Amino acid sequence: MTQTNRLDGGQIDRNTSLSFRFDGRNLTAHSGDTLASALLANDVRLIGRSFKYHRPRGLLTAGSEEPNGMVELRTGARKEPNTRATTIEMFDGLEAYSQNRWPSLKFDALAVNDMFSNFLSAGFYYKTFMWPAAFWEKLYEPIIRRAAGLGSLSMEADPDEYDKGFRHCDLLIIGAGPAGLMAALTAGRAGADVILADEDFALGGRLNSETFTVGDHSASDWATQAVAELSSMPNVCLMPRTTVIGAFDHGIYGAVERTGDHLATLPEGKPRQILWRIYTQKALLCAGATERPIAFENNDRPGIMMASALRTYANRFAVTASQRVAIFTNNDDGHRTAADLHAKGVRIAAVVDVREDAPSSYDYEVLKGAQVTNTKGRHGLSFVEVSLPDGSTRTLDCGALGVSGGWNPNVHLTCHQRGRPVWNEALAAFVPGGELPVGMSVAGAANGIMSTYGALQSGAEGAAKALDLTDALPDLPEAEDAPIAQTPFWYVQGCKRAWVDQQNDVTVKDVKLSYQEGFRSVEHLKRYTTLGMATDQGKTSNITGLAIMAEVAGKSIPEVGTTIFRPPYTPVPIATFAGRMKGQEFHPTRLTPSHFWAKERGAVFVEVGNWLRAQWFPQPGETHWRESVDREVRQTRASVGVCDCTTLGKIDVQGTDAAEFLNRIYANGFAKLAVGKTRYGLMLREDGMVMDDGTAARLAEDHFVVTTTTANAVSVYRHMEFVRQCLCPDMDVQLISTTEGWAQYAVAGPNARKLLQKIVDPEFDISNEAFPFMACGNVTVCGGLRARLFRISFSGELAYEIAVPSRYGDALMRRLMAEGEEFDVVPYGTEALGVMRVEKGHAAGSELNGTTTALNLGLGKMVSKKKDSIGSILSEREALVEPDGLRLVGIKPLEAENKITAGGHLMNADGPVDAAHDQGYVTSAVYSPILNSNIGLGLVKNGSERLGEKMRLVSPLTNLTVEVELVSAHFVDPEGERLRA
Amino acid sequence: MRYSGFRVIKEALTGHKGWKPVWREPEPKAHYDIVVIGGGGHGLATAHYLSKVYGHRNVAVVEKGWIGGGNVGRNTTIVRSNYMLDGNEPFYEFSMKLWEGLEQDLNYNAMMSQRGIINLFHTDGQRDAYTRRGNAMILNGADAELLDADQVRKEHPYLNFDDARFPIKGGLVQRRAGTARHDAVAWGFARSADLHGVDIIQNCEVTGLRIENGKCLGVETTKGFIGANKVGCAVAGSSSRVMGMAGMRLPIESHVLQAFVSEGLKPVLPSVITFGAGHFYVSQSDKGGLVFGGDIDGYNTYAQRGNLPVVEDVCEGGIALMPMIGRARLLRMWGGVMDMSMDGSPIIDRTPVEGLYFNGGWCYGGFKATPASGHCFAHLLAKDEPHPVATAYRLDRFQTGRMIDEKGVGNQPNLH
Amino acid sequence: MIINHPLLGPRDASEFTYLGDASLIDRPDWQDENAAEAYYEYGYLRDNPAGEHQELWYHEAGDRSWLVVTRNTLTHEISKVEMARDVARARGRSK
Amino acid sequence: MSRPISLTLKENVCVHDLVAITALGGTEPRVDSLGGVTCTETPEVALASVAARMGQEINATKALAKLIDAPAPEVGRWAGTTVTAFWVGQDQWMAEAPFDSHEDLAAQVKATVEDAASVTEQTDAWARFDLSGEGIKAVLELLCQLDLRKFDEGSAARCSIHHVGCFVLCRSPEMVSLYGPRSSAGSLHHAIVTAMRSVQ
Repeated sequence: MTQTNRLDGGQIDRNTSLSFRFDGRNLTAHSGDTLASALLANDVRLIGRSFKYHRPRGLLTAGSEEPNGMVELRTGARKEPNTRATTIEMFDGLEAYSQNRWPSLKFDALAVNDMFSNFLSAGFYYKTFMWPAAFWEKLYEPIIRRAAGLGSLSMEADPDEYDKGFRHCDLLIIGAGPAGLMAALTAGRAGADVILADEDFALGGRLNSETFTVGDHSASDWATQAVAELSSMPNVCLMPRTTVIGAFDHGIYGAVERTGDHLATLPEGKPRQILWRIYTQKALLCAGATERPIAFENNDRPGIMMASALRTYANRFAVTASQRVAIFTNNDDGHRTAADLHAKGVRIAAVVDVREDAPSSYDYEVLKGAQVTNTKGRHGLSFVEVSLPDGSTRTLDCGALGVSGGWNPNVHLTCHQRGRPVWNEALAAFVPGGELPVGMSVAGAANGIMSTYGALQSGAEGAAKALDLTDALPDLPEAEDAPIAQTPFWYVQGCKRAWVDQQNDVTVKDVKLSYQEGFRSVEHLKRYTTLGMATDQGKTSNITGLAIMAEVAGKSIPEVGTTIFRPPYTPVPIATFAGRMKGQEFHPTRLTPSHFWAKERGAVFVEVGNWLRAQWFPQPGETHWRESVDREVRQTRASVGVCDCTTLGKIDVQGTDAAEFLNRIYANGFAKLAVGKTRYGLMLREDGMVMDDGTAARLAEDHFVVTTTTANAVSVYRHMEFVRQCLCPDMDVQLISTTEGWAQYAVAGPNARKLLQKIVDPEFDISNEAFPFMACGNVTVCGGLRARLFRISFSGELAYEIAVPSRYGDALMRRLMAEGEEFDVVPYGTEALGVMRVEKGHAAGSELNGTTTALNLGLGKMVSKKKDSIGSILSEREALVEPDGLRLVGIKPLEAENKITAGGHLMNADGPVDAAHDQGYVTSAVYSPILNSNIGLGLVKNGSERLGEKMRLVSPLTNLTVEVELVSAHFVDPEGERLRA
Repeated sequence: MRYSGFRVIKEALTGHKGWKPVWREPEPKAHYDIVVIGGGGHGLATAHYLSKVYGHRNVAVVEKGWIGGGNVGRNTTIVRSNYMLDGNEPFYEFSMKLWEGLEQDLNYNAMMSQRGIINLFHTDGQRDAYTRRGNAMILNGADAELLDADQVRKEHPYLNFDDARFPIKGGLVQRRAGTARHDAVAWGFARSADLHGVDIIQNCEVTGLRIENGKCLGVETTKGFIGANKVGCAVAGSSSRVMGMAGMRLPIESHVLQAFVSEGLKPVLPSVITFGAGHFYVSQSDKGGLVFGGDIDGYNTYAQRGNLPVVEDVCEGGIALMPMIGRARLLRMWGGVMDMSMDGSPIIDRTPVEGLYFNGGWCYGGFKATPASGHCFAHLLAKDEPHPVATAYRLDRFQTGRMIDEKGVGNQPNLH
Repeated sequence: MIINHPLLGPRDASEFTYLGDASLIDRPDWQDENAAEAYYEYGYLRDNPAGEHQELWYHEAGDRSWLVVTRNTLTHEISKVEMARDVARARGRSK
Repeated sequence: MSRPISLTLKENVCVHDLVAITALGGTEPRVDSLGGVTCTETPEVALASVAARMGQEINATKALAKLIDAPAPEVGRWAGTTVTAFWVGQDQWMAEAPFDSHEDLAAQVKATVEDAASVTEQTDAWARFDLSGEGIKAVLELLCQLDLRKFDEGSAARCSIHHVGCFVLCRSPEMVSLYGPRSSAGSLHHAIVTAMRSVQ
């Protein structure tokens, strides 16, 4: 099909012909087109359906403010709903589909809503659908939900890549129209680092849409030359296709660069979009202005568009919406459109100007003091009815109507912090005012300066002022400088259905009803009618709605107020904010030095924070994880096992006050710990709850190595720095994390020493006498490699932890396995570790849940009263020391094979089962292959005094009730003989 | 005027001329039995229950701006009662029951939609914690279900099961949970309170509390002094500012919580979903927008706006959990100022000042609590004793060590 | 936000971890006879001003220093940034 | 014949027979080249942190200067010759030296600074990637928040790359060194290579 509405001229490349599809129809376009201009060129006016009444909708604008012309772009997993046809840069093979219609765009079943529109007035749903109560969920809401929404998602994962980046500059210029280009030239020539960003793929803004001249050039040629000069400057960064979406605190701007949306397919590894965080002391907003409509009867038909948009389509894209066009305006700008279209051979049915004193034209008829009172045309405009001053009416045949109600400055970014726009009477519009974001200034039409020369001038001045440039401003080219005065004309009186917000179907009547029902503050109006809540965020409707509210309230517009604009300026794909942080890369993955060895051994891994830890090591023939774990536990307790505990936090504490420092951060004492010894340390938060536990090994008078749990390594280090810098600023103590530097392995079991003696160099005596329980020190292994040895035990067995520099961890683990063969050594994972610590009754993560005190955990005696340590005072509060408070106990089912559940609650042996009679809960539950029984740990009211008591463990969530007995938490070797062996 | 489908039809046929303002615009009287400071959800709900349940009609609600402009006007609309601790669960379950009958109670359709909520878990430790919580819910008379990964996949096939950094291991579900139309909640309570005689006074900022010999006599406002036998403060977000007028320091910090909404989409999400390995929760509104949020920005602020790092953090969580929303566009972001309390739980209590009562510290759990908060605060104001389900929300609990700390992060508000 | 680090100059706030009111530096004397009351107020009560606020930030992804930042909670304007250690000393803290 | 556990680091170089692996898990360093930028895993470096003792700041600075044969680096800078050092915090530096000649760098540093500073071995706490080529600015722009206009030769900064805390050192206009925590080397490497592919 040929492009019947294509005109001469324009800034499209007629040598390249692109083919695209809309709703399955094959159509052609040129590069330089948008989907919108291409559709118009092919005489496609009907593009979508409105949100509520499913009225036929076409294009209203030629820019990102478009409320109506939305499509589903691309197909499959790349389907992109609600995409504005006006912002889609044409590419060969583009596919788009209309949305929010069924079964087809022309025949939409839900268009029936339009017939009942009178019943679907603003907020009607708050007043009905209440009876019978059950029907809301089952009937009404599902219907509403299906009808609502616009486009649909593919439900497939987005296959594209997205990047995030950072840029810095002296001046960020937002918008590359006359003001922005002039500002960039001024700042760039002065040598400043400039970023010039514009949402359009062609820089120039309105200059590309107008026929007048700048200097001796056409407006668009001048823009092209300016861009050429700017791109030759190394200190200027031009960012077309980049929308500055928000102004955030302290000069940080969010900007979205669409690097791939204009391509049929993305090159491998290239991002579709980039989220830039732009850091700048100064920003100059040159975002231009948006033309505002006039509301009148049936003003929403396809073909009824903004006058300036018709001009853009004609001058930039060489397209007319129809061969026969009428204009409805309240200002001279509407006449510009008529003149430009006429000059391009488009038939002007008439210019309808509400002003009695409107300018005349020799080229076409001007109906002065006239108003458009109605329009006709089912799927597109066919004619408009005009009422003349003398009361008579005229009918104008036309396929398009250009509407111009004046211009609203694009103040959006000035409101992103605390700024409130102020009403400018002469312009009859809001202009930036109040508190702008620090460092931001505004130039050109965005600041209410509507002439081209004024824009050029304020752009140059704005840049100079922002950068404190002293040298003279560059000479400005001559350009149109028509004074602008607007007499507002918001809507045609007496109309029945005149659209204010076209996407959400909010009419003049809805606004008036909102007032009638008491929803009179702007925020109430917005929320009650949904005015301005659509995907265009009311760029073409908010001010009009406000004006109507002001009129019915008998107030001035500023008295009624303004709704403030929030980021983003235009909608941004959620994936763009996520960038590369998705899938496996969502968070960094931390691997231990022997990870690759464990992988070879077929280990099953588990996420612990960002770490991957071996959970268990399945052997051939083992079908259930329990078999592997039971074996690992049995073999460790019977002979020897090795566990990678590199992930434990390690903090190097040095300085002459190191011991005193540990005294402060630990509840128990460290001052007297001998060099060469290790001690268990209990750390409280200042509120008295247990924060973390670990060990501190004294390697020298002034040198400790502290361990933390894997989960709390970061927060404990932060806490220690807080105490060091903020509470004890004069202590001589230095901290640094060494978690990553050392690969550390627990070697546990009766044969642990025998195995280590084959690893540790012979000159080091690690016999029980020379290296007793809780000893520590530096040794060398495997013929001279420096290592650290700690005789500590989490499993309750004779155990050591040995640490070597990380790069040798893999080799040491392999060596331990090789040397351990004679002892049938077994590597064990976190599951076996967990089983053994429960058997031993050690509290861990699930007991240290942030709400337990030392007393709760049976460690009350560790909290020294004789020294100043974090948390000791608040841990004494009355409720925290109540005798019937929770205490840690062991839990054993009466029938060994009965499973018990962590998270189950404990109830007395008899009596009601409900929250009021809750006695406590199970924190940890495992199967002990040593005791051949399920066992657990729990926190029970006054538990330590109730050992031997029978209770009911209930977990209604998992349909479980088990009879259990409270026992000592130390299931295995309560005297601790093994670990001292 | 009663609302009903018939009424809507009747008005439609007679040009909608009969619709009256939903609330009056009265001038303040010199004195009320009870003045409630704050025309947000909780203040309006308090007025509704005071007048309808406890028979107090000589009541005023004073609001510095427009009613419903507090956090009830800017939240993610989630209603649930899936709490773990004894101090909380009975209260939120009470609230849930009030939600379930709210439309009929108010004769206003707040579009309470019991679509369910699922809290996903990704580790055994999380599973155990959710098991404990789910059991607590059931033992308190609420509903809860534990799903394994396969069951989750059946209900939410579009979640990331194949390329997840933190694989989904299951979820805790509360079927009765859901969402409600947040603005309508405020308007419904306001309309009912107004119908029961309560004066709702907008654009009336409280500038001071008149306190003599330890007794609160009323409030100084931009519309003059308003006397009252009792003054109830329900201004979460600004609690420290208002109670500061009574010389009180609170166990509260003000923080901003950002929320986000996408462009309208055809239905994709069947329920509310909460990610367990990142800061992201989401539901879909009746209009089709994905309404989502995450963590607070984390620094003290009274500004109703946040910053980019949290926006990115939330979206990273969203894409990690449900990569199919990647091409849905974020339409609007906003921030609400939260009363972040020292244990993450609220306060509904008398104060050392006679006749002055306090309701606040709601953190980001305020919306779901709206009916119960209003009911319990009304009970306290009317009877001078706490409602049975709100006895734990005492002001002095931090002094006695009776914190209600669901998260177990202690006295650091920005971690709750 | 951007925090102007006394040593490193302007740094993105996302590199920092926030703790809260700088009064957390003023940890009470554990042997004071009113220690319980003092610690309750220290641990739980906050001025939470709408305006200038002195607060503690930790340069977690930076030089690990704790800073006292004076920031307006209405405008987010930062008027002063100090090393917390210096502030602590100035407030009389030592060991 | 056995002797008691030594409590000082062994000072002779190692003669053990354990084979080291790189942070990425190989026995040989990983090298990736894309569009004029090369990323090289660089394991042959020894590191030791130096933190001045309270009241010993001046002595520590002097000792460090002696060690690196140059004035101790100022805030945000690195300096030195064979042994170099970069600033990591107030009165705190990280010393760098070739691994083969300085595997026991911490011991060597401690011998120099004696009681003026606390010294901690950091050699294997960090994975290093050297980024070279004309395009590195475009790569760094996607990775970290540094103001590259001010990040000249001799600069050393800490920053966050894809949620991984790193040190970045500018060796020359066309070469930077990135230090990331060893356990996250894989994620950091992926981030770097992804950025290289994105801008190539």
